[in-house]
Amino acid sequence: MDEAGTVKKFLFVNRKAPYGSVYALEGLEVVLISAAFDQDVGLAFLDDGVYQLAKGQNPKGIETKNFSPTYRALEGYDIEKLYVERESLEARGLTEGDLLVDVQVLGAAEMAALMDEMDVMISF
Amino acid sequence: MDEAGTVKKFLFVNRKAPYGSVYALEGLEVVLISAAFDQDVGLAFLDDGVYQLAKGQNPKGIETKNFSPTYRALEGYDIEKLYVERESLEARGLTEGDLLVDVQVLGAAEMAALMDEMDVMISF
Amino acid sequence: MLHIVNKSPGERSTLASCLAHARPGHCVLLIEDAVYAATKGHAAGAQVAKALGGGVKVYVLTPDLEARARAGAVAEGVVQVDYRGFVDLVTQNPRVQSWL
Amino acid sequence: MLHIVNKSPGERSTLASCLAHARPGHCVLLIEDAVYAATKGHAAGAQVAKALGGGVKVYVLTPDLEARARAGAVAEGVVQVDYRGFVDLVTQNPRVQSWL
Amino acid sequence: MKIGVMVNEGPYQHQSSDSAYLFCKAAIESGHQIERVFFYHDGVNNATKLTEPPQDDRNVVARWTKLAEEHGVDLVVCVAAALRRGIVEQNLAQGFRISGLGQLVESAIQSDRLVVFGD
Amino acid sequence: MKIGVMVNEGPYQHQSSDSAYLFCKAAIESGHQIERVFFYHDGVNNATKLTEPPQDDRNVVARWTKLAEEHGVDLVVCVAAALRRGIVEQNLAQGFRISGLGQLVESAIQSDRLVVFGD
Repeated sequence: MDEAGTVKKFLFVNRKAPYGSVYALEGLEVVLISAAFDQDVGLAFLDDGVYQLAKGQNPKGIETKNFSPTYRALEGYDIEKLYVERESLEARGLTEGDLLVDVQVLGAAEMAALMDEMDVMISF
Repeated sequence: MDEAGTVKKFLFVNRKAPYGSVYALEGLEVVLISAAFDQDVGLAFLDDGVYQLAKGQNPKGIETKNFSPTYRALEGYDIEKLYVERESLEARGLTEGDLLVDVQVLGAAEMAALMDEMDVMISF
Repeated sequence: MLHIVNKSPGERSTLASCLAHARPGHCVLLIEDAVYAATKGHAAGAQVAKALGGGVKVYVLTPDLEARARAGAVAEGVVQVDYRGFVDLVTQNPRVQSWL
Repeated sequence: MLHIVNKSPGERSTLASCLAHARPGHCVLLIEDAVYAATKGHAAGAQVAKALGGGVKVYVLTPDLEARARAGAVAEGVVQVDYRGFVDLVTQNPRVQSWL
Repeated sequence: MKIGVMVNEGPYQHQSSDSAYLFCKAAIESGHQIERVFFYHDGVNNATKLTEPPQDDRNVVARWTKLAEEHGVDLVVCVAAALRRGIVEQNLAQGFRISGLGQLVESAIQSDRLVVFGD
Repeated sequence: MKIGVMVNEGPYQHQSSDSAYLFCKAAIESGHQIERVFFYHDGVNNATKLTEPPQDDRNVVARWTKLAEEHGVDLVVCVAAALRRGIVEQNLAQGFRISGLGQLVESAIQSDRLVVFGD
């Protein structure tokens, strides 16, 4: 079967905080690879996943690599659909201004509608 | 230093459900070993840990070993202090009658007081 | 759409997050430690009942219930399935999301 | 007694369980993803404030805050410590419990 | 139907690997095709040939190998995740192969469904 | 003071192993004694010598080995947990030894404190 022309809607769903576990970092590695496949790629950040985008991360004191600049580099890979859930920000005392990239803020109902249009959802 | 005569109060704190993860099973293995050291050993079951003691477990359909009979064997190792938190049972719709061993049911405040008398607490 | 939840609502927030995004007509399958959410008398009962009332279909994996001695305590409105039923839910729904 | 919590209250129930068992005079140390609980505007703020009001001392590990860009947002009454301070809390308290 | 599977946790510690295996078996019995199981994060630890579980417990690694042999399922271990965790050719169990993350994206594109098992 | 440490999760997947290491280092710098670190559950995966993390990241396994060499810390891997997960003499990193669960109980008895790091 020739799949060369298939374009699917991918949503990478990030629900976990960075550093406490590897999911955020290794999730980002999948996102970067997906750029090579010419798919329709979006990223959703909800629940603790919104912390991945916090501006000013400095993990020197825990001797771990700061991978947050990579979110800024996504644009260069033509990955520009970053969705952040409003309720998740609010429950954590965060605003859009605390984030290191431009995002589209969606309410939970809009996020649910977005998910309902996807072909593939991969959660980390 | 001669530690031969040291007797410490150990409390093994079980807060996780069985089968979803290995903590309950491998936790029980530590408890059994501790019996050989002539220590003052107790087990606490709170939150989802109370499910470890549910009567009638049958993991055949998930092709996993049923280790729950081991809780019944603890008595033979002189491990007789099994404490279960009342609030945890109630939040899960369970009663003492649902459990496969005799236990001492404690309220959260009593559990907190018990913990405050321990020398060593190991959580799984 | 099929939502899969595998963690206990007594331990994690995944069920709550899933139900906040499940739309009428969607299916939610509870597996592994999430099966506790579908049992009678559980504190999560109200959440599950609200989802059912809102037109969400809730399924629970029987082998995981049996392992945990809760097969006799399934809450009203929740449908039990085996692994074959799990596969059917995956193929019958146009999209699948695991809430991890 | 020193209680150690390492998971975010937005993800797990460990902080709530810990605080339900912390007695006046006890110390609670928040490390790893649990540091979020000690930040201003977080939904868990009321829980932490209640513990503080009840005579529980709450500490938070600075390197974990800094990693997560939250060192500037520590809630009132919570004390920041570094790894040496973590060690001091362990040695100064007669017993230690990790809420896993 | 073609179904792709992703496994994100190692054997024994979490049930994910068990659930994924039992799902694959049921899917095959129902006449569906499991083209590939992609092991990511700690899931790569499913691929070590050095495990020796107790006699009375299931052998998670051997089960995957058998699935590959009997049903031609492609078991792919992510190379980057594997290097981080010490899974290399030297300790790789039969039936598994080490490859890149592109294999996961490809599987998602080519399969009708992708089912993720994790923690 | 004598402090015992228990590590229940593998490297990279969770922060537990990092936190435990940084705690040990600080304890030693503060003049305390870390007699033993006991690796249980997935914690046994800290002991594989086959990891090759990216150049720009920390090397969790090598750090433990260095701690053992420089400060005489006894790194003990639980044999039962290790067999389940494929950690054996063949892939055991320097500075670690495989032994029984009794070593954990002994460490708890002989230490003034036991600190557990897990998930």
